[in-house]
Amino acid sequence: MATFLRKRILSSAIPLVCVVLGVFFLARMTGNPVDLYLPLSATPEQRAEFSAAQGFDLSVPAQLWNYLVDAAHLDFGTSLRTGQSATEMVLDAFPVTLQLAGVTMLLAITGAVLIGSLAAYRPNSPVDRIASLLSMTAASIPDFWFAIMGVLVFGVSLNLLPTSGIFGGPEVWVLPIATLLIRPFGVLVQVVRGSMVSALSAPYVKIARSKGATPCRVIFGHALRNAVTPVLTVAGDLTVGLVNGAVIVETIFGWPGIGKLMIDSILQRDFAVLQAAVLMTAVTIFALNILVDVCHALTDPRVREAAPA
Amino acid sequence: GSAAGDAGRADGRTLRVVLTQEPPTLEPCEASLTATGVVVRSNITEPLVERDPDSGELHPLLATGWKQTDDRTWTFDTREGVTFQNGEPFTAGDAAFSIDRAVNSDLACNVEGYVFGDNDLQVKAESDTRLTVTTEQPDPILPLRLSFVEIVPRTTDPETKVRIPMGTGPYAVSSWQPGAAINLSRYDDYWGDAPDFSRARYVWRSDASVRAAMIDKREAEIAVALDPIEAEKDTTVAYPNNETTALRLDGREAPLDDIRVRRAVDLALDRDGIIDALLGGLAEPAGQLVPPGVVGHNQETEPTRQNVERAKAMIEEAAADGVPVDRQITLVARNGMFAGVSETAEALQYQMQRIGLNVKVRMADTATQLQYQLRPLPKNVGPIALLIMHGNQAGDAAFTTSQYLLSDGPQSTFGTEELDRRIADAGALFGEQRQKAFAGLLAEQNRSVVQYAHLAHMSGLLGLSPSIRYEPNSATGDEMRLAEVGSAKAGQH
Amino acid sequence: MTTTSACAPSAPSAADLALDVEGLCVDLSTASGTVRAVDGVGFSVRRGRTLALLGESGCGKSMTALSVVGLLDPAAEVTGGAVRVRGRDTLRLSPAERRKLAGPVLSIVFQDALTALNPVQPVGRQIGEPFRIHRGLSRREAHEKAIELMTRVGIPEPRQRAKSYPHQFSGGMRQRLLIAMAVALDPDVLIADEPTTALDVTVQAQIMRLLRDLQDERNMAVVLITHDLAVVAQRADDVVVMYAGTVVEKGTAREVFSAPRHPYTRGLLDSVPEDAVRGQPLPAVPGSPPELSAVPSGCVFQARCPLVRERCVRERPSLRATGAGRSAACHFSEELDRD
Amino acid sequence: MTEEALSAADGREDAPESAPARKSPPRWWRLLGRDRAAAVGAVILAVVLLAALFGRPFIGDHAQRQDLDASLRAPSLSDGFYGLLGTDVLGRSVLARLIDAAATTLSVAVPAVLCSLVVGSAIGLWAGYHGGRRESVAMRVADVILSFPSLLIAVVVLYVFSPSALNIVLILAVARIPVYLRTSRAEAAELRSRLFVDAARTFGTPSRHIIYRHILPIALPTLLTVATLDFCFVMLTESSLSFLGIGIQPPDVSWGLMVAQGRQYLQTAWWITVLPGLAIVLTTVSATVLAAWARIATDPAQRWRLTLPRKRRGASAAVPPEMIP
Amino acid sequence: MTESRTTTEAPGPRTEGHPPLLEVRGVTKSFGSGRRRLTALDGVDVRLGRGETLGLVGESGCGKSTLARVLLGLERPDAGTVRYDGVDPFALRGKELLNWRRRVQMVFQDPFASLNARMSAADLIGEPWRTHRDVVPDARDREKRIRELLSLVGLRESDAHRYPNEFSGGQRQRIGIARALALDPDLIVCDEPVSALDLSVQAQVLNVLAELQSRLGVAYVFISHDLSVVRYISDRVTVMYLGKVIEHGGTEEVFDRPQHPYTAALMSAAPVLDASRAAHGQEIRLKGEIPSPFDIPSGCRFRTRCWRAEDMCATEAPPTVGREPEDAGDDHTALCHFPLEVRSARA
Ligand SMILES: Nc1ncnc2c1ncn2[C@@H]1O[C@H](COP(=O)(O)OP(=O)(O)OP(=O)(O)O)[C@@H](O)[C@H]1O
Ligand SMILES: Nc1ncnc2c1ncn2[C@@H]1O[C@H](COP(=O)(O)OP(=O)(O)OP(=O)(O)O)[C@@H](O)[C@H]1O
Ligand SMILES: [Mg+2]
Ligand SMILES: [Mg+2]
Repeated sequence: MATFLRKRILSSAIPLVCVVLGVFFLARMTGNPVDLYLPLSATPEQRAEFSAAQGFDLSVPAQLWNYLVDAAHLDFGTSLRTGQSATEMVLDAFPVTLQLAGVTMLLAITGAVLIGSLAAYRPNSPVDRIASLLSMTAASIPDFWFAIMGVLVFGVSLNLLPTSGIFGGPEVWVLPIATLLIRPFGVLVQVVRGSMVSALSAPYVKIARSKGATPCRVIFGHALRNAVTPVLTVAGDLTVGLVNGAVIVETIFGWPGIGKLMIDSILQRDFAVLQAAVLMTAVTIFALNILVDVCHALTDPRVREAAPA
Repeated sequence: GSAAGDAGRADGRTLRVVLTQEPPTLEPCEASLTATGVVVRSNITEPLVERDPDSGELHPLLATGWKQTDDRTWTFDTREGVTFQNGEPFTAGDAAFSIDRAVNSDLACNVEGYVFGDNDLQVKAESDTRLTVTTEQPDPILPLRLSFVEIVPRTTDPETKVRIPMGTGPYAVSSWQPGAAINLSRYDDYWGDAPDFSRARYVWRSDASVRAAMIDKREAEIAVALDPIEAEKDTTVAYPNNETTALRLDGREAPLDDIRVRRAVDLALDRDGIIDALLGGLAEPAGQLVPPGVVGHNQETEPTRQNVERAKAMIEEAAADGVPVDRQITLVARNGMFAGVSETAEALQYQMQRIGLNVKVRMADTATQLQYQLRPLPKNVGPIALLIMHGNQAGDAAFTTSQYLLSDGPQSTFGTEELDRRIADAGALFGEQRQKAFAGLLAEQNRSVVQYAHLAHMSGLLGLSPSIRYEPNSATGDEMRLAEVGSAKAGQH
Repeated sequence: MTTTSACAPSAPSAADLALDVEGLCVDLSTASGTVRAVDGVGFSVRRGRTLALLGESGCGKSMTALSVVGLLDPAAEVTGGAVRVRGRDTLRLSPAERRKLAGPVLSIVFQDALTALNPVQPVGRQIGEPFRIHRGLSRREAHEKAIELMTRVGIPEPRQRAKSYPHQFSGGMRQRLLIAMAVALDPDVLIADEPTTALDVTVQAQIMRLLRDLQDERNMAVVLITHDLAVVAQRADDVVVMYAGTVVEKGTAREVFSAPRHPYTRGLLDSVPEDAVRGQPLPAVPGSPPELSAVPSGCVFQARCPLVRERCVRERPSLRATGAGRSAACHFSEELDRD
Repeated sequence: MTEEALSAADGREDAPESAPARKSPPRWWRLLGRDRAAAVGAVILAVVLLAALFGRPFIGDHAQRQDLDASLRAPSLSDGFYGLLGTDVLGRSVLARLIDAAATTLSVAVPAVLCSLVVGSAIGLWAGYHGGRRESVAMRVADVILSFPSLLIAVVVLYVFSPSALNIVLILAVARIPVYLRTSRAEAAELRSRLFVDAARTFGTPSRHIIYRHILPIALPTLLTVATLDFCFVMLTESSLSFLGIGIQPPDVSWGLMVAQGRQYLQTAWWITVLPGLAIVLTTVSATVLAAWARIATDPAQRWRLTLPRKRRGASAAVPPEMIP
Repeated sequence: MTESRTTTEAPGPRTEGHPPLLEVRGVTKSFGSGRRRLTALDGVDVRLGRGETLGLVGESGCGKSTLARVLLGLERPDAGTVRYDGVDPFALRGKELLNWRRRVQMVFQDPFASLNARMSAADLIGEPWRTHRDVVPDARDREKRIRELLSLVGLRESDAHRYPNEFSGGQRQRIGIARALALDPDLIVCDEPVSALDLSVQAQVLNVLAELQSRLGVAYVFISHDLSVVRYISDRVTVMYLGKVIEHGGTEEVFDRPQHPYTAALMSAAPVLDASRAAHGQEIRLKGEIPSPFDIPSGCRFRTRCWRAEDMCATEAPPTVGREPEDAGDDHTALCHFPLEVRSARA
């Protein structure tokens, strides 16, 4: 397992570097941020001064070199927008996103496993049809719609939940999580159902039934662990989506997460923050991929055994 | 309970304000940025003089009086008995330090570029209560410019920008929860009248419907920049926000290089229709770049009335003269410029197309739009009709003309020598003469240049909880004075 | 004669029968319509006895077995007949009641040992599971029982091996694990569907010995489905020969093998390569069984039968007694004796 | 696309029958009739497709015709055909715009999904089949694309170039390639060790033919299912691009743009945003249902499910219901 | 059916007169790495002449299928050589490889997994022609040929349009055989082709194989668990145990006079139909389990289960005893310290 992890981490290093370099160059293709930060009436001298101060007058390779040298000292620069250290901003924003994504995926996976299994147990039954229809709808609802409807209905009309914000008890989590949840949930129900249907037609399920196992035992004792592999993979991808882009939820509900930070820094051409944020999410995503692999290994002894090879 | 929400409980002592975005910083020298200024100005820090948003006159604030002592020198008397929030007394020395820091330093403050250009000032504290400011050229509106400089204590870092400022204002920053909220508390030794609310709390939501919902739900007392769609509610109040929208027509490219085409565009616009349908009826049709109340506003100029037939005729005439009227014009607008901007762009496009022009819309983000707005203007992009929104917070048309009308003004595409000369002359004038000169200038642009097809003098829409009293004015968007907000039930605090 | 008439259940028979199948009919939905895959199959086994189910591949043996234990594919549906164990017709039980029988009364061993074990569970867990389901034992107790069973079926070092996963066992061991699981609760009836087809002879012999020992020990009735006539000859007390979904001959193994009363059985016995001389063609039954969707209305074997007459085309022979405890479905079964 | 695949499958079934004894398997449309949900889905998709193909000439310029006096009229029967679904804030007919938008939406979503499907699956199948270094390189490339904030790519491309429909298609396609790449790689890696692949190798079948003949047909239903989900994702992403102003540019209109623009009227004029949203939901759900059906209908081992009489497909089989896999 | 045969003569040099059709020497193949290294084949030698049948028997997991895959070029051996008419198939490329492919076919052990479930029987049988387009160039001929092949293996013509799931195991296996026959190969490696078949069909299939051999001179490598089948069909038999060939010889020789204890045990365990015959042959019951292939016993690998094993079996690798293949005629060799019936030709 240890060698497996080491190898996996090493093989992630190159793509990680690619991502960082890619972001660096892409960002610089979006133009000089000077205009954004100086007043409209700023003079050419002021512009030149600003560019020089921020190092934008250097050639891109020179900028890259400076960036890498600084990054090697764990200095990812300061934000043009706020003047704060980029690292600090990213570290402030990241836990919020991580919490949101974590709780959401936990709920989505649990719910999807329950409902997807129920649907898969009797394909074509009313339960299956309703579950499928609902999950498909959930997967295709525009999320900002859902969010604003939630605010208007549960926040204002019914007065059950706060409209937005991060301070307060568990109730502030409800709407953001629900909004984030719908799509992953819808997708996962479908995936669980699909892989469950095939797991349930495997010979070992027949054997389990021949032992008199109850449906519950058959599903959760036997089929689930076999069916979970594609579910884990898809869940991993969906989590990547959440880590990278809970922008809508963070924007609407005022959650200061990484998604909002990233889109703000893109729109504001705040390169240092953007680079730091992408680095952070990329590292997380690679960690997540590794986690998914580890989960595969944990659920399937065959994978575990193949790992050191 | 569930009703509390993020902005804290409605306890009657905290004034909760919901903004559109988190201020990037509270650095006072960046206060000319709307997002920063709305929190900082006149709440945390104060300038020497302030401009009355309604009359445009200057009132004393930290300065009690000022006069021009020679061509290039102004003398200010500073107020006594004022203390900073750290307890230190305010002196002319602090004022000199603040002006120096904002205008002459390497900080690249927004205010420097915004109101002072590349001219440095010589600032000198003659005594604890007297200050002289010397400019390189004669500057008749120096006090107005100085009304943008927020005064900070001498102990402020002159080398780097601060995130959390100290000032003489009625409120001091008590905490900033990054990304979530900024809390202010009342400064008890404030030299002026004590504000009603002992605390204030800013939060931000970028979605207008959420901001509106927060007012409905009593999660906030004040919400800024609501959608016009909310205007009917009795919890909202509209105010003219000194912003003026217009289409800037790039007169260097065919077919916009033909004045008949530009006139036709001006005639094609259905200002009333757009205002009623898209802007909630909150704006006023505009015939010039500056709204009433700003020095230079021309009382006589009327907004152009839509006349599709005449516009069509003019286009046909131009076409007959060989003007390539079917060349595609790009109508560039910025997302989030105001509520309903993309619909407005579509309406403008439709109206321009109706008179026989070929128009394509391009909605851009801020950075992209700035490329089109500022010199050096992009090349090889064809004829551009740029939807601009000009802020007149400074209250003087000099800021407008030098930017928008000068042939090589940073935000102007072309002009005439005649106009340039008159702009230079008008800038040196005072008082009534100044007003007249600028008013004439604006009329002249409509007559002979038509770089701008004016659209509307805009309004802001504020959501106000019934539990407070507040009268917004044209400066509210940039400078929301919490001290002016009162509790609806007197004596509740 | 219609095919459905055979499916009517007849009167219940003696109670000492461990398993009594009567007139079992199974319909199969295929893309081109519904076909009858099992048509009026009936047989019974007493405790301690072994019944072999023989027949062409695809003649419906597995399907019969699966309907007995209630594990049919959803494509297939039991449309008639009765399966009686302990005097109750399992086809008419509720799912919950049927589950109570699965394990302690009826149990099955499948052919495909490679995939029949859950790949992600330690085998000890799987073997102990019947005890947890039916006896309500704790996890630890079930584990102990599993180790006992593994010892019984001859897995070396069972305590360590119980924690291993199926892929860590050889085919023969896996098959033994399946058998261990099936006999865990001393079922009345054990159905073994080709339990040794994939195994080599030494292992096959081992498994067969194991089955016999277990049967002796626990006095089970065993239904053995296999193609291997030699295994049948060695192991079975009774034989049921199936062809195209119907039973064509029944009787004791010794009698059927020594004097088959159906031309198909006869052909089958002849085609054993054991005594054949290399270079000489094997005496095979020519042709292939009828398609399920086109089973002829007369005798199902008519197309391949050396004795076929006009009557065979007209009339389907019913299973009739041809001796003590023997029966065959052939109009001319007597003629076979004369050869 | 699905229908093409089906008719291909159908064609195979229609190969000359040598034996009259055997009934030919049911034709695909009969199979479709057996699954009511899929039939409804097919009808909805057909309507959308027809609207997209022939809607524009039919509605003329009604989708663009503004009338600021008729702003925000509620759906009503009295305002003629074009008033059936109300008007938007510029007084344009929502019905006409929905029809107009169908064409734009499909012309963005379908090519985007197809591009990523084709490119992603091709690379994925290739990498998965060959394994080894090729596989790990392909996977790392997928990792890189996946962990790239796709919005950044969008902003860059649409900034450096212009926000044309083609660029939007390209961006969406590139951003979604890893999804197909991973799915198809996993499938191919699993399938490459199957015996029938070995069998094909013993005939000397070239790798590309093995991939095309043996691996693709099995992976395709899964990929199609992913594609239908993605179809929806692409439409929603396009809507958020519109929201950032770099999506479809007016006067063109897409459902995503309508949803994004109309959301501020959610409380006052629900029809502007709810109807296009509904169109997105209905289209994707229909596509998903149809994909699920196609998955069964093209799989010979599953096809019987569709031939069952309806009542038996559910829980009422003689086999204990819980025994249905 | 035979026209194209002459053109497929193998190119390449011929050594010492007529090289056998197939010659395998010292083929070793292992899977995995490090601790989990499994040696599936360990220095296997096999010879097969044109038109001959080689029976391959052995405990399950002893490497028979692996050997078959090596013969088909599906696995590359770690060491050792494979020669067809003196030509190394692993060195072939392009057209030559394709030609070779056509001469060697395989029938797989698992009839469920070796057929693509989405192809009809006709497609499956005709699949090789899609690569080898010249074999049956005309589409109408193809159909005819498919019908021929179907009836050859005892399936109905109407089965052509059915899918694998609609066939029983035996029927599927026949499709597999028909597919292997489609290219008229020189050699068919049959990996337990009849173990899923019932007797009457098995007889048909065996007859088909035998007839093809006599008509076309096809050679077979015939892997089976069913010793009676092996005995019936093979000219020679090779017995494997844990990746090594432990006995090799003419069929009658090996069956009637096994030299290696394992072979003897194998023969005795085979059930026989005739109950009287079963009684007089004493069954040898082997003790213990097959050792793990990850951990092969030292010396003689059979010693852990052998009733004749002595101390030296654990330390020394067993020698080859018996008549070597060079001694023309009925060679018979075994790998054992204490063979049951030493008939050394060297003596
Ligand atoms: N899902 C299915 N669809 C169509 N036909 C099927 C299906 N399952 C089984 N059959 C057919 O039903 C018949 C009986 O099958 P069954 O598995 O019982 O045969 P069997 O006697 O066990 O054969 P074998 O000895 O090969 O295992 C066969 O002809 C088979 O082709
Ligand atoms: N690709 C592979 N990776 C790892 N191990 C393998 C692989 N293929 C085969 N083996 C191992 O090699 C050994 C020989 O396998 P092989 O399939 O050749 O046996 P066999 O003699 O054909 O057995 P059976 O009679 O059961 O078919 C077995 O232990 C098997 O587990
Ligand atoms: Mg069977
Ligand atoms: Mg094998």
